[in-house]
Amino acid sequence: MHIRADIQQPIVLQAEFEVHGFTVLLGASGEGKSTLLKAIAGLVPAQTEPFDGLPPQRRPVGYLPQGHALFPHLRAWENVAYALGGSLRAQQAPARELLAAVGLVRQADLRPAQLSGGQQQRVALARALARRPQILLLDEPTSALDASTRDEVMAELVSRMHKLSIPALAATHDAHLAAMADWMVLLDGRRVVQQGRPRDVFAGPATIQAAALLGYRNRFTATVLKHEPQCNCTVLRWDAAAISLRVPMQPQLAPGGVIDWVVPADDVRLPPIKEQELRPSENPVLGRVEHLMVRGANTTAAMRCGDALLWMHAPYRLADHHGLALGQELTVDIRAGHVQCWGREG
Amino acid sequence: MHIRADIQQPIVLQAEFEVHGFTVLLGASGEGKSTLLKAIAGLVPAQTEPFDGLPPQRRPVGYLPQGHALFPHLRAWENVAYALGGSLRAQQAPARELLAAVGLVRQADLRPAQLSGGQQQRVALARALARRPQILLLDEPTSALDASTRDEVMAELVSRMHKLSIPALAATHDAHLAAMADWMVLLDGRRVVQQGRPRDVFAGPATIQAAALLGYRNRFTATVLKHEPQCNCTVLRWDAAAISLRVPMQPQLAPGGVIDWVVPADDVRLPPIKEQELRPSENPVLGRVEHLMVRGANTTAAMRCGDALLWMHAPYRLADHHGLALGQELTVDIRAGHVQCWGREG
Amino acid sequence: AEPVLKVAYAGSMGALMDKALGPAIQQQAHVQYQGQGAGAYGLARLLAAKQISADVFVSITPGPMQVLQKAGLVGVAVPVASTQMVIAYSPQSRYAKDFEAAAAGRTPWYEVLQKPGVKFGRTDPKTDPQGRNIVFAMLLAQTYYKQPGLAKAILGPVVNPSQIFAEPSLLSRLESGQIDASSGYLSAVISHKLPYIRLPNEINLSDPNLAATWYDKAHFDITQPDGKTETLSTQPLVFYAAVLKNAPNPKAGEAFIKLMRSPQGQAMFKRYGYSEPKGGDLR
Amino acid sequence: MSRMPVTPLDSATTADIASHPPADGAARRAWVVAAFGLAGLAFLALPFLGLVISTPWGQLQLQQGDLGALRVSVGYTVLAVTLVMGFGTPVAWWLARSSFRGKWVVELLVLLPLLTPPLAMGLLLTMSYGPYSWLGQPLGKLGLSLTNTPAAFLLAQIYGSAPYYIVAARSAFEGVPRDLEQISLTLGSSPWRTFWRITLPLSSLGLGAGVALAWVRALGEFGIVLIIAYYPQGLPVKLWVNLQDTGLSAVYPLLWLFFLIGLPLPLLMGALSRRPHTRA
Amino acid sequence: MSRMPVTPLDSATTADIASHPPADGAARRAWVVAAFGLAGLAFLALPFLGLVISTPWGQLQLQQGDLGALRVSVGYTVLAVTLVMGFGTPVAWWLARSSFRGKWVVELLVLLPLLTPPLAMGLLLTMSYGPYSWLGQPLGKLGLSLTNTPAAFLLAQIYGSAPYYIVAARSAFEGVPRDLEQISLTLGSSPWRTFWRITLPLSSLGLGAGVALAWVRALGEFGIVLIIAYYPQGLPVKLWVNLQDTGLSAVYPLLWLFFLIGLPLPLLMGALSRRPHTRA
Ligand SMILES: Nc1ncnc2c1ncn2[C@@H]1O[C@H](COP(=O)(O)OP(=O)(O)OP(=O)(O)O)[C@@H](O)[C@H]1O
Ligand SMILES: Nc1ncnc2c1ncn2[C@@H]1O[C@H](COP(=O)(O)OP(=O)(O)OP(=O)(O)O)[C@@H](O)[C@H]1O
Ligand SMILES: [Mg+2]
Ligand SMILES: [Mg+2]
Repeated sequence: MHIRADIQQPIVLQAEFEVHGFTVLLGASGEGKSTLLKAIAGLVPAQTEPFDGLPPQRRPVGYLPQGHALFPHLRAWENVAYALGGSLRAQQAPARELLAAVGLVRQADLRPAQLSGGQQQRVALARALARRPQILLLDEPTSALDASTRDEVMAELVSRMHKLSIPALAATHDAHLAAMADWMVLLDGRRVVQQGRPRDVFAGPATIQAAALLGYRNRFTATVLKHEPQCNCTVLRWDAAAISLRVPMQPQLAPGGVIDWVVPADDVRLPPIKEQELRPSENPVLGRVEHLMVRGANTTAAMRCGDALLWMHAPYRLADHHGLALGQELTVDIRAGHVQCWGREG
Repeated sequence: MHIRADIQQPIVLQAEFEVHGFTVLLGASGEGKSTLLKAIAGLVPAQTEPFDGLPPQRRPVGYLPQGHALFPHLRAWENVAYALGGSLRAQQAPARELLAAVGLVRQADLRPAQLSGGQQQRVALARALARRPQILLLDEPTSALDASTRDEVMAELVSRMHKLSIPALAATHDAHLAAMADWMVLLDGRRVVQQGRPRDVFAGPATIQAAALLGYRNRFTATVLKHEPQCNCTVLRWDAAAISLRVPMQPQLAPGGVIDWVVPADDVRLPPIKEQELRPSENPVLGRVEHLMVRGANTTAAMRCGDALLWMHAPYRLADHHGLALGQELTVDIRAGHVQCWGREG
Repeated sequence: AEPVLKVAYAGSMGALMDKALGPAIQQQAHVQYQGQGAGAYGLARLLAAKQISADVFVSITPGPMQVLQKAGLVGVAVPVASTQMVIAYSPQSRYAKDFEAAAAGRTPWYEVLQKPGVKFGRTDPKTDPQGRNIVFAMLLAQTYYKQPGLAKAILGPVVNPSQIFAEPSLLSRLESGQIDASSGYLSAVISHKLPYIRLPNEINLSDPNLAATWYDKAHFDITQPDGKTETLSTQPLVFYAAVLKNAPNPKAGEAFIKLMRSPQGQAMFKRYGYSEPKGGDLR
Repeated sequence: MSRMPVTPLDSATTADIASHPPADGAARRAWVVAAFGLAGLAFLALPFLGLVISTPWGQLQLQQGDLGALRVSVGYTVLAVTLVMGFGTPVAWWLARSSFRGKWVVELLVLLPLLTPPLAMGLLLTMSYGPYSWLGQPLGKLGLSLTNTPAAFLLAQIYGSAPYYIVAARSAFEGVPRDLEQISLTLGSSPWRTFWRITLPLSSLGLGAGVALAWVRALGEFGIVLIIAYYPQGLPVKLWVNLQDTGLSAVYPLLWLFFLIGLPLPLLMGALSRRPHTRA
Repeated sequence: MSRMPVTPLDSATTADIASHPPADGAARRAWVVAAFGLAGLAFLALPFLGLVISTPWGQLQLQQGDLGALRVSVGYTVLAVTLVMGFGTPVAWWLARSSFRGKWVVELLVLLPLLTPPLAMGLLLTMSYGPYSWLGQPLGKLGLSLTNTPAAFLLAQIYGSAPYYIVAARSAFEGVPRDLEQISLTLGSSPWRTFWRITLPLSSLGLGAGVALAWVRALGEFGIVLIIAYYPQGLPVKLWVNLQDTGLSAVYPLLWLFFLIGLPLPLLMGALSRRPHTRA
C-alpha cells in the first residue's frame, strides 16, 4: 500500500512511503508520527493518498490512538457496538463476537477502567476492526503497557494482524518494537529518511540520526585525517578518545572534514579465547570498564575512553574468561568493516 | 543503608531492604513503588527507618518524582536556588555551580518547558543535590525519555551517583534499567520478594511473578507427572504444548500438582552447527516459527507450540545456518538444567 | 385570557391593593389585576420615561402625579383616600413601655424619641414622599409644641445616613426589632400590625384645610441632583388616581377608579386604615 | 560470578541532619491560617444560623398567592433553563472547540451580562425591550410585549442565568478529551452522533453543574425581574411584595420554600460530581 | 540475508468503501447549530447594543454626588475584596487540599450565600447583624454598628462576593499539581514558604480570575446593600436613587461610569489567562 501525506498544519511534514504488512513508523518524540497517522485518518487537515478529501468518518481506516482512547462511559461490548453503527443494543451480538475474536469473552461487560492495558488495547482493536478497515493505524501501541508485557503484547498484535491480513502502520519511538515488523519507515527532520525491512535498516542506517533512532549507542564524531589507498582505508581521528581509527576507504569524505560515525556494540570485540582465532587488531582501543551488566548469556559493558563511553556486547563466556570487572583497564578492538561514517554538511 | 517502611494508607505495604550504591526498586505498575519512595521522603504517612517521624522538609533526602516536577514558573537556576533556601537572587552563584556540575551551563536561564526530558532530569537532579541529601530517591527516572536515549541517560545517572558517592534508590517497572544497578529490590504483592545483585537476581528469580518482572518471556504452567530418581529428574506435562518435559529433580513438587515454570530465551537452543557438539536433546520441542527478529549479531524468534509461544535467542550465524524463516517447522531443545519451577499454593 | 389591568401605586398601599381592591376589580370588571408598588416618585419617573406602562397610577401627595402631568401622560387626577403620618414603634424595643405611654398620651412622644439610644428610621427624602413628610411633621411639631430644636434633635440633618433606609426594608426592620421606631403612614402601619403613636392633626399632614394656614409654614431645603437647592413645602397626604393617556386598557382603568371612589371601595380603604379623600381634583 | 564489586557508597549516611531548618513557628502559623479559614466559614454561615434562630417555627404560614408564585417560579424557571440550554449549549461548544482571532470579543459578550449588576441589567433590558424602545416597539407591533409579561419574565431569567450556564458548559466541554471525539469520527460516526453519544455523556456532570447554577440563578433572579417583569410574580418578587404588604412574618415561609425548591438540584449535582472521587 | 519473507498483505486494499455512511444532512445540521449559537450570542449582546444606541451621548452629565458614589464604591470594594481574599484564601485552600467526611456541609455553607437571592440575603443579614439582633447587640456594645455604616456596606459586599472568590480560588488551587508542593517540602522548604513561593505563583491566574469576579460582584452588589446599607451610597444604590429622583437620563452616565470602573480588571485577567494559549 502506498501512502503519501502532505501536511501544513500544525507542522509542515511531507512523507511518502510503502506499507507492507505490519509496518513500523519509527521517529523521535515530537517528530510528527502522531500527526502523520491523524492526517491519514483525516483528523488533521492534509492532502493524503489514499482517501484524499474524505471526512474522517468516511475513511476506511482503523485508528488506535495513543492510550487506546476507549469511551470510558461505555462497556467493552458497547465500545465495539458503537463502531458498528445504529443502536448499541441491536449490535450486541456482533460486538461480542468481535470481542471473542480478540480473546475477550469474559471481559465484554466490564468498563475500560476495569481492564488492564493489554485488554484495553484489544478492545480498541476489536472496535477499530468493526468497520472492516483497509488499513490499521496504531499510535504507540505499547506505550501504555508495562515493560515486562510490552514485547508479548506487540508480538500478539503482529500475529493477529498477519492472521487478519490487514496492513497496519504502527508509530513508535522504541526501536525495540520495530524489530518485529515486516517493514519499517524512519521519520527524521520531518521527512522519511529510510524505509525497508527491519534487518536491512538496522544493519545500515542511512544517517547518523537514523542510527540514533535505531538504538546505536556508539555514536561519535571524528576528523578525517587522510586516505590510504595502499591499504584501501581511510584514517580518522576520534577526538574524544584521542586515538586514530582505520576504516574502509571512504573516498567521498574530504580530509580535514568532521564526520559522524557509529559502530554496533556487537562489533566492539574482546580478544578471542582461542589463540588460533587471534588476528592482528584492526583498531585497538584502550579504556576502563565503567558499567557492566550481565543478562543471561550476554554481557553488556561500557568503557570510558577519554571523554567517550564505548559500549560493547560480548557473550558471557568470553567476558568471564577475560575477568571483566568494573574499573578494569582493557584493550578492545573496533572492527573496521562495521564502522559507518557520514560526512557533516555545512 | 538499611531501609524499612510500614505504610497503612493509601495502601498497606511493608518493606524492608538494603540500599547499596545505585539500587533499583523493580515492581509492576500499581505495586506501590511511588508510594514507598514518598513514604521515605515523608510525603505519605508511614513509619520509616531512617528519618522516622520527621516532616518532609527535615528529611535529608533528594526526591525526584515521576516526571521530574520542576517548578514551571522558575528558570533552571531558580529551581536549584529555591532548594538552597533564602532568596533566589542570593543563591544564584551556587545554583549555577550545581547546574554546571550536571553539565547545564548554557541552559541555566531557560524555563523547564524549554528543556528536553534529559535536561529536565539533570536540573531536577541538581536541585535534589542542593540539599546534600543522604539518599536520592528517583521515581521512574527514565520514563519521560525517548527509548533511544533512555539507556544512555540511565548510564550517565549511575556514573554520576557513583562519582558523588550518594546512595540512590530508583523505582522502575522496566527490568532493562535494573541491569545497570549495583543492587536490586523486587516488589511484588505489596512486599519485597527478592533483593540482590542484578546478575544474581536475573539468574534466579524467587517467584514466577519475579520472573515476569525480570522480563522472562517464557512463562508457562505444567502439571507434575512423576519423579524419576534414576535419572535424578522430575517429569512435567506442559499442557499448553501437549508435551512432557524433564527437569532436574524437584522433590518438593507433589505429583499431580500444578506448577509455574520458566526458561530463559537463551536456554531454548537450536541444534549446534558442528556435528561434534551435537548432544542428545534433553527436551525436544516442535514448533512453527511465528516471529523472527534480527538485530545485529542476535536473532530472536518466537515459535508456536500448541497454544503457547516459546521465545528463543540465537546467534545470527546459527539462525542463518538453520535457514530460520517465518512459518518454518523446527525442533528446538529446552535445556533442562535452566528450567525453574515453582509449585502453586492452594 | 382576560384583559389585563395594570395599576402602579405608591408602595405603601400594597396590602390594600393586592388583598382588597385587586381581587374586587377582578370580579367586577373581569380583568386580570396586576399591581406594581414602589416609591411613588420612582414609579412616576419610570412611567414618564415610558420605561414601564400602566393603566392607572395612584400616587401619594400630588408631587408624583404632577410629574406625569408635566409629561403629558395624565390630565385630571382625582383624590381617592387620605392618610396621616404616625410614629410606629417596635413592641420588642427597650423603650416599648415608654412608647406605649406616649401612645396613651401619658408622656410626650417627642421626649421618648429623644431618649439617648433610641434608633429612629425613615425613608429617603430625596426619593420618597414619606421621607419628606416626616421631616415636615417634625418641623411642625417643633412649632406646635414650642420645642425649638426638636426636629434637629430627633432627626439630625435632613439627610441623616444613620436613619434613612430603603422603603421596603423600613417597616420590616421595625418588625424584626432592629430599630425602635420609624415614620409611617397609618394605613401601612395597620396592615403591618404594628403599634403606633397617633399625632395631632396639626402635625400629621392629613387635613387639607390646615394646609394654607398652618402646614405651609414648614419648609426645608434639599439639594437637587443637579446641585441646585430646592425649598420644599408640604403637600397633603392625599392619594390621587388617574388613568394614563397611553394606557393599554383605559376602560378597565376607568372602572378601577370608579371602584375606588364607590362606597364599596371606600369601605375597603377604611378597613385598611385609610381615611376618606380630602380636597379637590388635581389639574 | 562474584568478581564484580559493588561500589561502597553507604558511608555517605553520616552527612549532618542539622542543616535543615527547624520547625520554628510553623505549627503556630498553621493554626493562625486554620483559624482564619474557620472564622471565614463561620462568618459565611452566620446569617443562615440567624435565620434558623429567628424563624417563628410555630407560625409559619403561607400567604395568599404564595403558592401561585411558587408555580410561576418553578414553571418559568424550567422553561428558561431549557431555553438557556438550547442556545447556550451551541455557544459553549463553539467557545470550547474553536479558536479564532477575536475570540475574546465573543467571550466578553458572554461575560457582560454576568458582570453587569442586576439592576443595571434590568434597565438595559428596558432600554432595548421596553414598549417604546428600538426593539420593543417593532416587537410590540407583532403582538409580543416584553414588559410585565411571561415573555419578559423569561427574558429576565435568561439574561440572569445564561452566562453562568455557558461558562460552566464550556469548561465541561473542554474537559472531554478531543481524542475520544476524533476516535468516534474515525469509527464512522457523524459529528452529530459523536456529539450526542460521546461528548454529551462525557460532559454530563459538568453540564449538570451548569444547569444547577442556571436553575438557582433563574429561580432567584430579582434585580432584573423587578424592573422588567413585576408580573407574573415569582418567588423573589413575591418575597418583596410580602415584605411590603405584610412584613417580615410573611417572608419566612417564602424563604424556606425558596430553599426547599432551589437547593435540591445543586445539592444533587454536587453529590453526583463528588461520587467518583478520582481527583489525582 | 534475504531469506525471511514479508507477508503479502496488501491485497486487503480492495475492501469496499461504500459501507461508510454518506454525509447526508450533516452540513445542514451544522448550520442550524451554528445559527442557534450565533442567535444566542446576538441575543446576549443586544441590550448592550441598546445601551449604546439609547445613550444621549451629547448630554452625558454626572449628577451631584455621582463622583462621591464612585469614590465610595471603589474604596470599599477594594477593601471588601481584600478582606475576602484574606479569609477566603484559607477556606479555598482547605477545600482544595483536604478531604474529610462531611466536606459537603462545608461546601454547602460556602455556596449558600450564592444561592440566596440578594434581597433575602439582605434580610438575613438584618436579622443577624441588626442593632438589636443576637449578633448585632453585642457588636453594638463594642461600638460596631452594622446598619447604614461603612462596616455594613462592607458586610453586604463581602457576602455578595466571597462565595464567588472561594469557588474560583478553590479550583485554582486544585489546578496546582500536588507533586510540586510535595517536592518543595522535600527540598527543605516549610509549608509556609511552599505556599508563598510555589502554590501562589502557580495558581495566580486562577486566583486573579477569582479576584476579578469578586471585584465585579462587590462593586455591583445592590440587593443586599439596599437593605442593610442604604448609606454610604455606592454606585448601584446611587443608580437607583438617580432613577427615582431624576429619571433615566441620570442613569446613563452612571452606567457608563460603572462599566468603565468595573470591567478593566476582569478584562485584564481574561487577557492574561489567554496569553499562554496552551490548552492541550
Ligand atoms: N495542535 C497542535 N498545535 C501546535 N503544535 C502541535 C499540535 N499538535 C502537535 N504539535 C506539534 O507537532 C509536533 C509533532 O507532534 P506529534 O504529536 O505528531 O509527535 P510524535 O512524533 O507523535 O511525538 P510523540 O512520540 O511524543 O508522541 C510536536 O512538536 C508538537 O509540538
Ligand atoms: N491517594 C491515593 N488514594 C488511593 N489509592 C492510591 C493513592 N495513591 C496511590 N494509590 C494506589 O496505590 C497503589 C500504588 O500506587 P503507586 O503509585 O505507588 O504505584 P507504582 O508502583 O508507583 O505504579 P507506577 O509504576 O504505575 O507508577 C495503586 O494501586 C494506586 O491505585
Ligand atoms: Mg505521538
Ligand atoms: Mg509510580
